[in-house]
Amino acid sequence: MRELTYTQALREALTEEMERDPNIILLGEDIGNYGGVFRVTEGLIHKFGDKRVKDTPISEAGFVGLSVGMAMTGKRPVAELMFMDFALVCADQIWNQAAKLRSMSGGRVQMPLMIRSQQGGGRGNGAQHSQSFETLFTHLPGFKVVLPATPADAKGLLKSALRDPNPVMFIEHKLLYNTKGDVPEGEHLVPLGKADVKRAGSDLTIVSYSRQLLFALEAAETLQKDHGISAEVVDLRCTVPMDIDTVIASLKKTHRLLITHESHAACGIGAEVAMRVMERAFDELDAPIMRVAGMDLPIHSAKSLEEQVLPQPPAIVAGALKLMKGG
Amino acid sequence: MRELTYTQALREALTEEMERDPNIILLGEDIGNYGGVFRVTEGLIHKFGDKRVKDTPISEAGFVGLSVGMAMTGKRPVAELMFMDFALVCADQIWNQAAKLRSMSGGRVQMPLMIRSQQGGGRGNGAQHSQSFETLFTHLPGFKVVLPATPADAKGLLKSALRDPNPVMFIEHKLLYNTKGDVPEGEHLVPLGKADVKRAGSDLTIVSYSRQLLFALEAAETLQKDHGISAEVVDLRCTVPMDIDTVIASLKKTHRLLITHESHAACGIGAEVAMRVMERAFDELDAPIMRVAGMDLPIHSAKSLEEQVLPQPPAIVAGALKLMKGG
Amino acid sequence: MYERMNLIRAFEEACVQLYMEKEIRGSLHPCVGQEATAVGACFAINPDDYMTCTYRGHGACIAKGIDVNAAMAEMLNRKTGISKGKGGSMHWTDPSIGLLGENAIVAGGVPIAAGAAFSAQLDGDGRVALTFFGDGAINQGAFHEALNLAQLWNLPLILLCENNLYAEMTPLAMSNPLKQIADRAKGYNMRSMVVDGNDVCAVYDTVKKAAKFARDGKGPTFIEAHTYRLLGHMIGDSETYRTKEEVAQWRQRDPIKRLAEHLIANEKLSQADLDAIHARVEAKIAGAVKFAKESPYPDPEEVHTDFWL
Amino acid sequence: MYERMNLIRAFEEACVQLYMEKEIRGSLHPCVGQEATAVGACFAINPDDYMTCTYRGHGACIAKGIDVNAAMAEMLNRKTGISKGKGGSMHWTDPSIGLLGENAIVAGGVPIAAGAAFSAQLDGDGRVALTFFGDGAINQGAFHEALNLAQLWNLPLILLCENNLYAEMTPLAMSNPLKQIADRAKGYNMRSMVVDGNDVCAVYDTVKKAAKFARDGKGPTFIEAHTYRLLGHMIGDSETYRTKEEVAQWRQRDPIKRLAEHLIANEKLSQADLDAIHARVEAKIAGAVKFAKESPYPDPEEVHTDFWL
Ligand SMILES: Cc1ncc(C[n+]2csc(CCOP(=O)(O)OP(=O)(O)O)c2C)c(N)n1
Ligand SMILES: Cc1ncc(C[n+]2csc(CCOP(=O)(O)OP(=O)(O)O)c2C)c(N)n1
Ligand SMILES: [Mg+2]
Ligand SMILES: [Mg+2]
Repeated sequence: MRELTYTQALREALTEEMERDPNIILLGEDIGNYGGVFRVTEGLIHKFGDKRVKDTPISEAGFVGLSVGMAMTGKRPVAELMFMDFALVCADQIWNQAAKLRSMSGGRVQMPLMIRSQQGGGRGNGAQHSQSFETLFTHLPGFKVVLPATPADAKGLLKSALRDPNPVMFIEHKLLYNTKGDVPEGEHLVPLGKADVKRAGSDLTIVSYSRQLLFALEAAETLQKDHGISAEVVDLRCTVPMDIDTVIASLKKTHRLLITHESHAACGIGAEVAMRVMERAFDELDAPIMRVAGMDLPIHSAKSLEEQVLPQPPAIVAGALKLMKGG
Repeated sequence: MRELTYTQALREALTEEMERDPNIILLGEDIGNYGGVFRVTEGLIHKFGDKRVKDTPISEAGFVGLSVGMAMTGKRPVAELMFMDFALVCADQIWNQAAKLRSMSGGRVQMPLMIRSQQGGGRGNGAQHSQSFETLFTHLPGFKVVLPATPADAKGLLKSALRDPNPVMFIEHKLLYNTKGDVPEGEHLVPLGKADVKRAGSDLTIVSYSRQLLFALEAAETLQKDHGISAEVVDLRCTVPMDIDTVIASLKKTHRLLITHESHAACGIGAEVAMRVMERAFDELDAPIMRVAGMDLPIHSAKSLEEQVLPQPPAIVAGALKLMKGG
Repeated sequence: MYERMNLIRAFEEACVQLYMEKEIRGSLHPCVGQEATAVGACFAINPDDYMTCTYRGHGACIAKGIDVNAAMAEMLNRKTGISKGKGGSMHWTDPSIGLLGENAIVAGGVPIAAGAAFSAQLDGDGRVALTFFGDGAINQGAFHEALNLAQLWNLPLILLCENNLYAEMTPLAMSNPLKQIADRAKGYNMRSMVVDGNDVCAVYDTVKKAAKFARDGKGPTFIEAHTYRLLGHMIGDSETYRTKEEVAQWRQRDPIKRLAEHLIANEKLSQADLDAIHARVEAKIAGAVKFAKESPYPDPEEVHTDFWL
Repeated sequence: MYERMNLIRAFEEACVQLYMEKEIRGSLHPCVGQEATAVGACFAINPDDYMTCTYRGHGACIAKGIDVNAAMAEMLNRKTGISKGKGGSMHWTDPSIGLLGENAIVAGGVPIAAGAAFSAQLDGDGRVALTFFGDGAINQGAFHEALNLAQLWNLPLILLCENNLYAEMTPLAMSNPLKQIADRAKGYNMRSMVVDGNDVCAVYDTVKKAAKFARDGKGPTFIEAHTYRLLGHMIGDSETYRTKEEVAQWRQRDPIKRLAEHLIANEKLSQADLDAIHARVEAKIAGAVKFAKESPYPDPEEVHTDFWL
């Protein structure tokens, strides 16, 4: 295996799948000639031509809407939103159209459509360019929701997602693009909806995904080093379908559960994981489930404030210590 | 006190507040000359003129965007979305602009803006005209979220909301408009963020709001009559701010908690209430918190299917019985 | 075309009846009075051409060839409905006739049709896409973005605006500042045409031209069709926004009446011929209602199907 | 005007420097080369007139009269920043000078400015609203809905499109099908004007006319100003989408250079006079950087303030 960046892994997955499936068409702003502001689609227009890699005007509702029509007529469109925050200018086409048309038609149409985007804070971009929307896609039914944390998962999940017959929201993180990791060559497929134990442990279970997963691993190291606490870290990888079995399997070993995510706490993934665990494994809990999530506030630009709104590794450590005391 | 319909109570609140505050301007589709398709604004254009009651084109992003600018320049706009589902065509102005501009400006601008809409299913309108979005407004910070279930609360909460300096999402329910109830005359103010015990009980606590609250009360009667179970029913009334104190006070009596709402289960209000209760009152729970919520599916048109997706009173009764057995 | 227009009229009138009888849930937006636009347009394109329309699209769907039994069953939310009872009145969808859906979101179907046109362009199969929308839809953002893209990418798309003078209860003058709606196309450097939407032959010719233009690779055309809905926006509409006189005038221009007169005057058809057609239509609709009423409601298990694949 | 244009240029160049030094977080979108549009437009309206602009709006904000110390402090996310360090580069907001915000969403500020214009119309206070946006913004739905409303309601609004030939890395020809952007106004039956955006006097005169038109109750005007950003879309832009020659040509048309030549040739100013101005500007910016760097970061408690009232 060779080391690739998260960006390279994504590009490799797109390249391999576009070679495999001629119906895959990419649409987005500056993804063609320029190669994408985050470089994911770099070079693809030269390999596949400007019919399959379409530079669009700044018309998200337009090109996501076109993608919906394309998906119903034999194509597999992949619409790129440069920033996840822009899902709000095309929300109708995403949630009233793409997410519902198959069901409303009684299954008469297919909707093999993907939206790709990157989200998250940590760069001081301010409240309109730092948001995370996996919760919206999890609450409003219709999309599978994929959030890879590592280059290997980025490739494996993207390849699987590009073969999935359902609408898929593929969510990257702006601060993961330059991370490196071993990535299998060729046919590397990671199934959608299977969580992954990224670190084994025995004292508590930490559930996370996307960039926050790296913070969880960092916190787990600190817990081990400084406090002799052994944390198992579960990477949810997808919030739809949500693999609660793997979470409960871990909980049965540790009997303590902490969930951490960058997105806002209220009605977030943490609350949903907690609810499902409580429904199925209440008696396994030796302490109340702990949530370490983004504050319910806009994401400020100043570093000193942004790092409070978005939970950093020390906040996870603090939460874990509280959890170990509690119950 | 006289009996009014929910619609009349809302109209009375709008009328009184518009008389009190000349800066209140209503904008929306068919709200003026026609009086609104749900009749809430009937007659207001004749009382206040077409400068304060503006009929708009079908341009939600346009007139909600205008409202944002108006709110920053001394007005108190009240933008009506005919159906909550249409929030998705103006989502950027709602969540990227109205919800954030005050914070992003470091408090330099004010945003006394209200969006009024009606939501919910039960009429067979299909998946694009039956949704409930309080979860979106609760997850993405910036709006207070108000969901009256009774005519008296409709008036009292709307009057308070029209005096609140923050953005407010005021959510009505299409199947509540014709419900009747006693409504105090004149200055009747119900504070935002205070839950209300709509029925006293001792065996379990049922938390709900909006139309589902009526289902909860109906279920409580059945539980009493057919099963001798005494349910306390708490009306959350607002999901932001969320009054967990009142929920926990009730839980301390009953030690069993069921939350029911019409909107989708995943990452919903039920999960959030459960999470906050667990964080603060885990030891009060004699059984896992029970959720009876909308299925994570588009809302079908056929009655036989719609009534499965949207939980009916019998589902609440069944959940409560399970909850009483459990733990 | 005359028969199809009558079929639409009879279908809608049957629906109004059924709605009164509480057999139909949700809202009903009859297209009575707009049949010429629907039939003229759909007869001018091919069966395999793509189409999207709106909650007022029953006419367009029937004109495109939807099975009226399945359509009526959908109105009654039956298992045999075109969408298995899951979509109802506003979401008829049938790719086998190119129908990519009615839509309950104003202008929601416009970018979708543009996407189908893009597929056709990529496939080079000579198909075109036709999208119906109302005079109120031209003020939606999605409409704007779709038109800009359609012209920019030279898509084989026909944009058919059914200008019936009102958006719900809002008259034209209160929804846009244009002298005529077709002027909106100027903002995209797009070709536009205006046609009497109650003259089925005129609509047919206009759409034929637009379809040829599109198939020849010359791009989209914006068509403004002047028509009128003889019933309210939906059942329950008090119609306080328009006068009885105005409605009466438009009844004079009833497209079916006009076509009947034309056929008798110029096409040597007799009243008897027309009555025969009316009888066939009545029978067909009666059969559809019977079929629908006798069909079962969806099974409870159906709640989970047709969602995840 | 010359001094203000230089102030903008110096401010942006200082920001580029600070960005390189990693003193500035987030993205930086310099408006170097577009100073004439900003200054010409803002000098043509009153201090209490409303304005919105974009992430590339530093020039417009400085032209409208923002305190450069507070602006620079905001770039460095300091407590003394115009938004207390909470908004950063893309969200300068100061109602005391009529500035209702830059905006990081393309076209997001256009309906907001229309709303301010609507307030002015309701208040009858003779104010106008000016909104800056780019050539790429005309393809957004919010832009469309705002223009339709502005014309329909005859709002005192000036729509100023800074056509700098590129939307990020996308050239004009790939984002819209128009011969000239001003043609888009035709779709709303809206008055439009085209101006050389690098000629500050021409911009001033054009916006003055539009402002008078608006104050006279005649409604909105769409202005297309031709200009060019001499730096990349943002720091880090590889600029592979344009040639060095093209940039060099536009450097010849540098609006500051042009104004300097004009002042010396026709206004009898000497190079010494200009140098004095340059010195004042440099001092002012140096002072702003010093002020910003010496200012503290926001206190941790500030995370919760300025949100709920
Ligand atoms: C985005 C959106 N806003 C509002 C509505 C509510 N609505 C349904 S039909 C309609 C009027 C549409 O008028 P027009 O486009 O002229 O079509 P017509 O009904 O006249 O055929 C409105 C406002 C909607 N369905 N979608
Ligand atoms: C809705 C939305 N889509 C995409 C972006 C990303 N983006 C930021 S600036 C920009 C280009 C805008 O070009 P233009 O309107 O010409 O303004 P300019 O940057 O040239 O001044 C894009 C696509 C955004 N901020 N908002
Ligand atoms: Mg109409
Ligand atoms: Mg530009």
